[in-house]
Amino acid sequence: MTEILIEARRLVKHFEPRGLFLKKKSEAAVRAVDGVDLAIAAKETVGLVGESGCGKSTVGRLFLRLLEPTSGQILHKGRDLVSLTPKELEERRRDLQIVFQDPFGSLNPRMSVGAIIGEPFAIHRLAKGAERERRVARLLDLVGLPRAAADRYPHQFSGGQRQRIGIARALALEPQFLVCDEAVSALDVSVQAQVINLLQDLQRELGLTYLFISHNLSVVRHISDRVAVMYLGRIVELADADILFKAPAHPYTRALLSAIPPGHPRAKRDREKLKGDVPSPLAIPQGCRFAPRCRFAVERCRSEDPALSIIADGRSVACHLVADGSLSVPPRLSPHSGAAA
Amino acid sequence: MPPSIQGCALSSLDTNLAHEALPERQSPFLLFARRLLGNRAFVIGGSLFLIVLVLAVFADQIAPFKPNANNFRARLEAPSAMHWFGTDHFGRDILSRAIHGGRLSLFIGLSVVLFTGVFGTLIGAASGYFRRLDNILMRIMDALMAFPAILLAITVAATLGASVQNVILALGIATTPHTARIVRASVLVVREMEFVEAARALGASHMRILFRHILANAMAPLIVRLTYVFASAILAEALLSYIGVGPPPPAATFGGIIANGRDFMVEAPWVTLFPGLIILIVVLGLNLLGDGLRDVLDPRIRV
Amino acid sequence: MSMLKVENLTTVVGSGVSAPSVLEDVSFTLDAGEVLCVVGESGSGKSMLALTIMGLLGFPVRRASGRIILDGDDITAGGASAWRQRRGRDLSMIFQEPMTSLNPIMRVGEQIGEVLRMRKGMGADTARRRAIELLERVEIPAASSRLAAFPHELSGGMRQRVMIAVALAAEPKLLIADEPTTALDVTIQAQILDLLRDIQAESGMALMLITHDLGVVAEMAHKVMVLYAGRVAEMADVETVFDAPSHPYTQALLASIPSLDSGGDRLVTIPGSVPGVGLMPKGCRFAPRCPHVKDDCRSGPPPLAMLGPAQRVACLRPFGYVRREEGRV
Amino acid sequence: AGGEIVIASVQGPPSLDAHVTNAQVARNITLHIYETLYARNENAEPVPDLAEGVSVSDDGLTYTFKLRQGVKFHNGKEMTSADVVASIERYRKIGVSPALVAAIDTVSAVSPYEVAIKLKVKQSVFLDNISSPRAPIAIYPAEEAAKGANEIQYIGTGPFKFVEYKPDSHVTLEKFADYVPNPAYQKRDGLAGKKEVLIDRVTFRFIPEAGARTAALESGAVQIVETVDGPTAERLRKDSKYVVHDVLPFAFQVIKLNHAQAPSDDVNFRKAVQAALDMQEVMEISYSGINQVDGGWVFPKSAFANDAGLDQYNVADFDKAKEFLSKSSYKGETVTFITDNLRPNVDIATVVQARLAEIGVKVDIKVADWPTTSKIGFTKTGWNFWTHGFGIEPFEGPGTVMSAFVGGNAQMVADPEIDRIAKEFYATLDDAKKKELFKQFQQRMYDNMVAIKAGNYGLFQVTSDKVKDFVPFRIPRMWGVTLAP
Amino acid sequence: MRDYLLRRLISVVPVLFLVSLMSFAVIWIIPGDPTAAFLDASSTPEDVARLREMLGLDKPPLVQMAEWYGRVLTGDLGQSILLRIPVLSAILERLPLTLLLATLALILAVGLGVAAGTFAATRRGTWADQSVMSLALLGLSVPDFWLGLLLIVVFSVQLGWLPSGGYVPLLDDPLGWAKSMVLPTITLAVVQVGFIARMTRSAMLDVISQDFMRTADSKGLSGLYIILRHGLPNAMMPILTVTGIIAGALLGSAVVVEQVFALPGVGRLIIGGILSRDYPIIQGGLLFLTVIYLLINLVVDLLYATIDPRVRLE
Ligand SMILES: Nc1ncnc2c1ncn2[C@@H]1O[C@H](COP(=O)(O)OP(=O)(O)OP(=O)(O)O)[C@@H](O)[C@H]1O
Ligand SMILES: Nc1ncnc2c1ncn2[C@@H]1O[C@H](COP(=O)(O)OP(=O)(O)OP(=O)(O)O)[C@@H](O)[C@H]1O
Ligand SMILES: [Mg+2]
Ligand SMILES: [Mg+2]
Repeated sequence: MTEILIEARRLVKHFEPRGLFLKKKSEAAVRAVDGVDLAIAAKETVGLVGESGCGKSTVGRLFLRLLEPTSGQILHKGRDLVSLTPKELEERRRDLQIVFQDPFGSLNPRMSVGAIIGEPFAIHRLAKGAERERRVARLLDLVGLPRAAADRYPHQFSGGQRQRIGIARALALEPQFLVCDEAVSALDVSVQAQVINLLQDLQRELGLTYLFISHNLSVVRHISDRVAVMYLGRIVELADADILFKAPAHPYTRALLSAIPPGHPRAKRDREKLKGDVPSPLAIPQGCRFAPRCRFAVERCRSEDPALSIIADGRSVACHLVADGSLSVPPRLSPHSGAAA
Repeated sequence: MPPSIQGCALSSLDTNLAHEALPERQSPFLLFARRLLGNRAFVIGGSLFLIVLVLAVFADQIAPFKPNANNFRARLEAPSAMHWFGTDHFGRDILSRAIHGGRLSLFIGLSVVLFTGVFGTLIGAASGYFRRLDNILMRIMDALMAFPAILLAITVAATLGASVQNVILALGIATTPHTARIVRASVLVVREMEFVEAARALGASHMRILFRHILANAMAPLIVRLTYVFASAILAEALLSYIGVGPPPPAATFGGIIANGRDFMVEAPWVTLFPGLIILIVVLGLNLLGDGLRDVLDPRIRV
Repeated sequence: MSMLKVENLTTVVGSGVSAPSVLEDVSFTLDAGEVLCVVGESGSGKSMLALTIMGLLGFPVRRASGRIILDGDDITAGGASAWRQRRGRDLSMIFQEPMTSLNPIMRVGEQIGEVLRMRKGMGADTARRRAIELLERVEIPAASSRLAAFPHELSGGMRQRVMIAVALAAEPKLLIADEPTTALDVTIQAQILDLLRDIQAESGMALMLITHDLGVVAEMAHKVMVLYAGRVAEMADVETVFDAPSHPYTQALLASIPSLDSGGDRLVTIPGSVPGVGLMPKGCRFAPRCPHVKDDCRSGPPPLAMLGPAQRVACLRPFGYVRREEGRV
Repeated sequence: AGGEIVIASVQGPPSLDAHVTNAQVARNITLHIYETLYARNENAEPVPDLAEGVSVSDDGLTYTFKLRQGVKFHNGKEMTSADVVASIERYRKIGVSPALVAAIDTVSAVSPYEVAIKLKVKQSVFLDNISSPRAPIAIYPAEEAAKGANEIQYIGTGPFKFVEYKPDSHVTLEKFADYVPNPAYQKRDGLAGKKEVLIDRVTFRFIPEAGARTAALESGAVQIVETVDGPTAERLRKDSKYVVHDVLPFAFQVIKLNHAQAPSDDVNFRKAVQAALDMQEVMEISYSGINQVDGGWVFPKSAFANDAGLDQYNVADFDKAKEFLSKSSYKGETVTFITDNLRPNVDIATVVQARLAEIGVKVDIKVADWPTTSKIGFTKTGWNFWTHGFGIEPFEGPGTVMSAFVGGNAQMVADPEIDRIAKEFYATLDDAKKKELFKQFQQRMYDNMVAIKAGNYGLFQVTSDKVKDFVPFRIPRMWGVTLAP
Repeated sequence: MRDYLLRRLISVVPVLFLVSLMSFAVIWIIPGDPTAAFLDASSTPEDVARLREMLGLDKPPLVQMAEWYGRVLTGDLGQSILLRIPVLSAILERLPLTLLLATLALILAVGLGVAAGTFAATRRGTWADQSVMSLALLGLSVPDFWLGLLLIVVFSVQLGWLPSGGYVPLLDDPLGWAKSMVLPTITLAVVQVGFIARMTRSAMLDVISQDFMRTADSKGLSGLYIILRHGLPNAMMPILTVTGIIAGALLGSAVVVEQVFALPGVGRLIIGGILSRDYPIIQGGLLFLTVIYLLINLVVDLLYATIDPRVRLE
């Protein structure tokens, strides 16, 4: 494996219930992230998928230390981000950036586009006046927006254009690592393609590393080198994109993939229907957290929490049954084999 | 070492993206102004307020008489061509006093607005943004709010003595808690927005985030609130003057003129009637102004 | 005879002759037992179409012209109250946001029961029994104990099931579902779609399913209507749309979606974005984004021409894209 | 006969314990409930009330009061010397005007109907003091007199007995059936005389709003209004349903000057102020239609009235004022005028302010409630002018008027000349000498411009035409009055 | 639900403590003292000092404060210096009138305001909406004490229909009582009617635009039913909040109305206390009003929780 850029070790984030007086002891914390290990190599794209509320965004924010982890480490180039002083953190922040989902909420409506993209230069006192304008213009070029956009305001732009503004802002400090938290989820399909292409072009040109968070599996499949599947605050499977989508190992991954509608009306689909809803992160089940919904679950699954362990093909899976071989990994099959060629 | 962005070749990027049709340049301020001018409540309220403001600012030039010129031979004269609104028991011209009264009332109103605006914003922003301060600050605000505002104002004004500053202080203290709550609520909403997190990710300081990103976007409810504070400050000032803890004589304030006339309500109703009507008009104007601003600033409840 | 026949429907925002339209000249038919999927990007008028048919447009949006014929009766003829009589009984609708579409302070049972009592004239007891049946039908476990639940006590998927139960309560002839699964997770989405298909097949009602997800279309639809900027771009049966899309917009739409099978190939993109209401180009509304645009495209709206037995398209040069750049789709 | 009369008054009494308050509002009510040994008659002279008479020892130090027999308290008990001794002792302990009893050495019961009071020094005004209505030395039953301030039950010997007090609403009194009017008199006479009650009840209702007070009269809810404003009186006078009684003079309007603080410590400055004022304007604006422009320090009809110093009164001459001012140390600083929030007092401050502005004196008016104002007004700093009415003082006579300025009480710096005059005045029993001394006092008041007297003002008491035989006095007396059905 | 109640109750404690602290602060900075109320213009400084000592006002404030807390905890608010009766009974004696006045005004304001606001919201944009809302705005902008004076002049002086003031106990004379309450109630309510009407309208408009209202409409239910069954209950949340605030404001404005109409209520007691420096009355009165205000808000919160099941979860 190539050089690791950033790595999470035993990362935990619990949201404690608030309240100064009257905090009830019995009230459980939201266990949003509950022991995540994830190493990301330079210049690769790791996709992070999972259902709503499983902790994807929290992981993303923890990687940037926008949230304080409850425990665990985030190693960036060997240094634990958690141990950094505010001053050091400010420096590191230039290397680590984020692009958000909401093309409406992620841009300050009171600032012109030029001011938004120039904000990083102002914060770090990197450039002023004409120099700042020049750099903003370059960034606009980079994301394919006309330079004249600098003196317009966010509300005048479409969703796709706004998302490009957000990317330009994130790129201003020339970061190496970019968390894309649902960066294309709010966009229309036709525009979504524009942004995905842009992100891929930028990665190629600038050698960026991405943590690409999405619940849209086909998008993740398209853009990612490796994919991590999260369930209730834990990574349950981590593998090369091709391998994972062709031959999902974890029962949850299997169910997730089979739930995706086929791309074509004639495509057959044999669904593994998942029963019930995702449990609340306030009350994570004992043992394997997927066990209550898992059709393969055995006694051991309900008592013992499986660790993420490496199996064949360099993939990691957190499942007792896969690990001990009692649940065989299916051959590499295409989930929608009937799709039009 | 990754290639620099500044040197990145544009040619390799998706040409589809570049040089799209760009919207007309329009500043949010102009857009906002245009929307405001299209709002009927704002225009009517604004005009009413503007008239009173002009009268107040140019009171010395406009008022037909000196506001404090006594003439005991012309006491309590009914409205006439000479004294449009009649005279009070000092023989002073009510119209002139009302015009000057507008000046003082507006000054007081404006000062209260400033007071509340500054302290409400500081307290609200501090407790909304620094959650550690929230509990203690809000408990204090709760306690202040639990006092009926007008009693609080009377107590403060009566305690510290009747003067313009004390009236401002009293009303300022009485109106600040609610304002702080409004700012706090608004800050709580804005601080969760993604552009704030983006600023944090860029390494912006707390102060920069609070003032440049959060407060700038949390102002709408405050501005609306302040117009209503203005209106209620004018009402409350009138009330304090009426109760006798307002600015001391010979200062002409609306409430003071009414208080002066209340002993002669039946014999000389004009002394109370006209200033009361003027208060009504000013307050109405301000309320309309606030409605207009709210409609434009807070599209959620736009009609 | 068609269950639903929509003729030249135009919906505008505001009053006056020059009021911008959000739907223009939309016509289609839908038979009993059939599923029509309406697809299009955000803002293309999908929800407006649903609300127009339901008669639920709110100020300042209004139906400017066109007829809606349900089971032979023109429901636009009788005025608002006649239309209201139809709702809940002949016409039902499910909305996108299960979080907000249920009254947050009313028990679930009451929200179902109120349709039964007020629209079907059932007594309280019968209504209660029927409500339990309905909850069971939408596969809610422990149905009878759920009657007393408030919406916030249910998960998103459960709420959407309740919405379906409400919509089904009066056994409508036409059910309109406006993006019923967009807000749900894939695994839940799959459950809900299965449920809808089962119920539709079982009851034989007509289903108009609005979505922007072509995967859902592929799975659910018999017929597909592609809307672009308030106009019908293409209308065909589902296989035709996927096998032989004829409108450049439909083609681009299909091509721009990353597929699960293909790897990291470059995606096809459509430049620009959907024009806003009131900013529509004069001729073909897709012209500014269309790679095959010619001058004549801009002169007037292209008619919805019949291409085959099951395909109509509003394009002067259908298939042009395919013909010229064969092999890329 | 019979019936209930409702009187609209401006505000409620701070207390109904007569010993501990000298507020006018309290007096109006307490003098219906309680009586004193001696009381003031129509001409403000002390005459026997509960006492039958007094004999003074030759050395002028022992006063032996003979009590009327058969006087009943409202609790049915008969009044005896024990009650009188207890009441006077109480007053000496907690009475709010200790000056009234300061001269007393001992009080003792000689017999059940005789009380002897021994003085420390001879005092010309002792009977005036013992009969003062200021904070009357009311006679309580001995057991009540044993209680502390404000802790008593309201039991007296007066013609009315206390029924209830609802603060901020009303006080109700009813006719005391066992009351025996003083047989020594044929008719009512000031606060003494024959107090015959012809109605059943009287209620004092407190209505702060002037308009509401008048409205209550006009709607028939009240029969008497304690005071109305000039314009209202003028209007009601034209209406035959009401009788407007002018109680004039009722009080002095005085502008006190602080001699302890610049610039009012300078006599020339004080004279400048006096010279600038137009008393007609001052009085007419504050008490329109019921005032006298009069500079004398006793009421005009008093035997002590004289014209000493009056050439300096009501000059209304700005030139002269400026002349005085230029001789003074005044440097253009702002002068503080304090006043309570009673409208006429505020009006006077306002008029003075406008007037002084003409000669270049800047006046800052501080309006506060009475407690704050009087707190400031009795200290040496924080004020230059203070205006209010002197009601009870001129009523009681020149001695009391003088006492307000003795020892610098009012002006904050003792004026030896005034102190000397007063001392001689209190010590002499010779009327002619007293008059001469008072003349000197008045002259000194002007020469040193100790305080400015603006004029006299009065009250308009208004009664409905149903109220018969009402004779206006300092307090609205409800004895001898009848109510037509 | 019981948990919720308990939590809400406990959260009131710090507020109460702060309020009592503030009422002490007021007294520390207050100039003047109660002696003056007993005294007359020509009293001497010695008189004042004597009386002060007699009334026990010469103790240091901290001692007074400690004593006060000691007593308050046992339910004793002390003695009024002026009235010489226990503060608690002075307040309790006047409370019914103030509460009655405030309640009558609240009922009038809520009844009229909610009806007008709902009416206007359902006819949004029409002339009916505009005229109702203009009236509401007018009501909101009128100075209440001035209105009271006008009402007295018109209805009691000119027309002689209603008394100009004074309180008639209900049991003494029911008709007189009713008459005596009309003008004060109207004066007190006018501003709040406007306030509630506007609030109701905007709350209703908010609710009307929500998805579940469209759901109700899609069920084919009748318009009136939808407004009453689905709309109003949901709009009640903001209306209730406002009602809680208004109840507090009414207690304050009642002071003014009590003053104008000469009614013996708590407000006038407190104003009288302030003006005559009757510390125990000021402290006790403010504390009492605060407690009432907090109670009202507690009730509002409980109503909230009954109407909206989501609140209980918080
Ligand atoms: N600030 C917070 N306080 C309390 N709980 C939180 C907070 N942020 C997130 N959570 C909870 O943590 C869990 C994980 O949230 P997160 O946003 O990481 O999920 P996600 O996978 O990104 O979901 P989605 O797909 O909806 O964005 C959720 O249950 C959420 O409610
Ligand atoms: N009240 C309104 N006033 C003005 N324009 C409106 C109004 N309601 C809807 N529109 C416009 O009508 C157009 C069609 O909206 P519609 O909601 O039907 O789109 P949609 O296809 O359902 O989109 P989505 O996928 O986002 O739900 C949009 O451009 C929208 O902005
Ligand atoms: Mg997320
Ligand atoms: Mg829609």
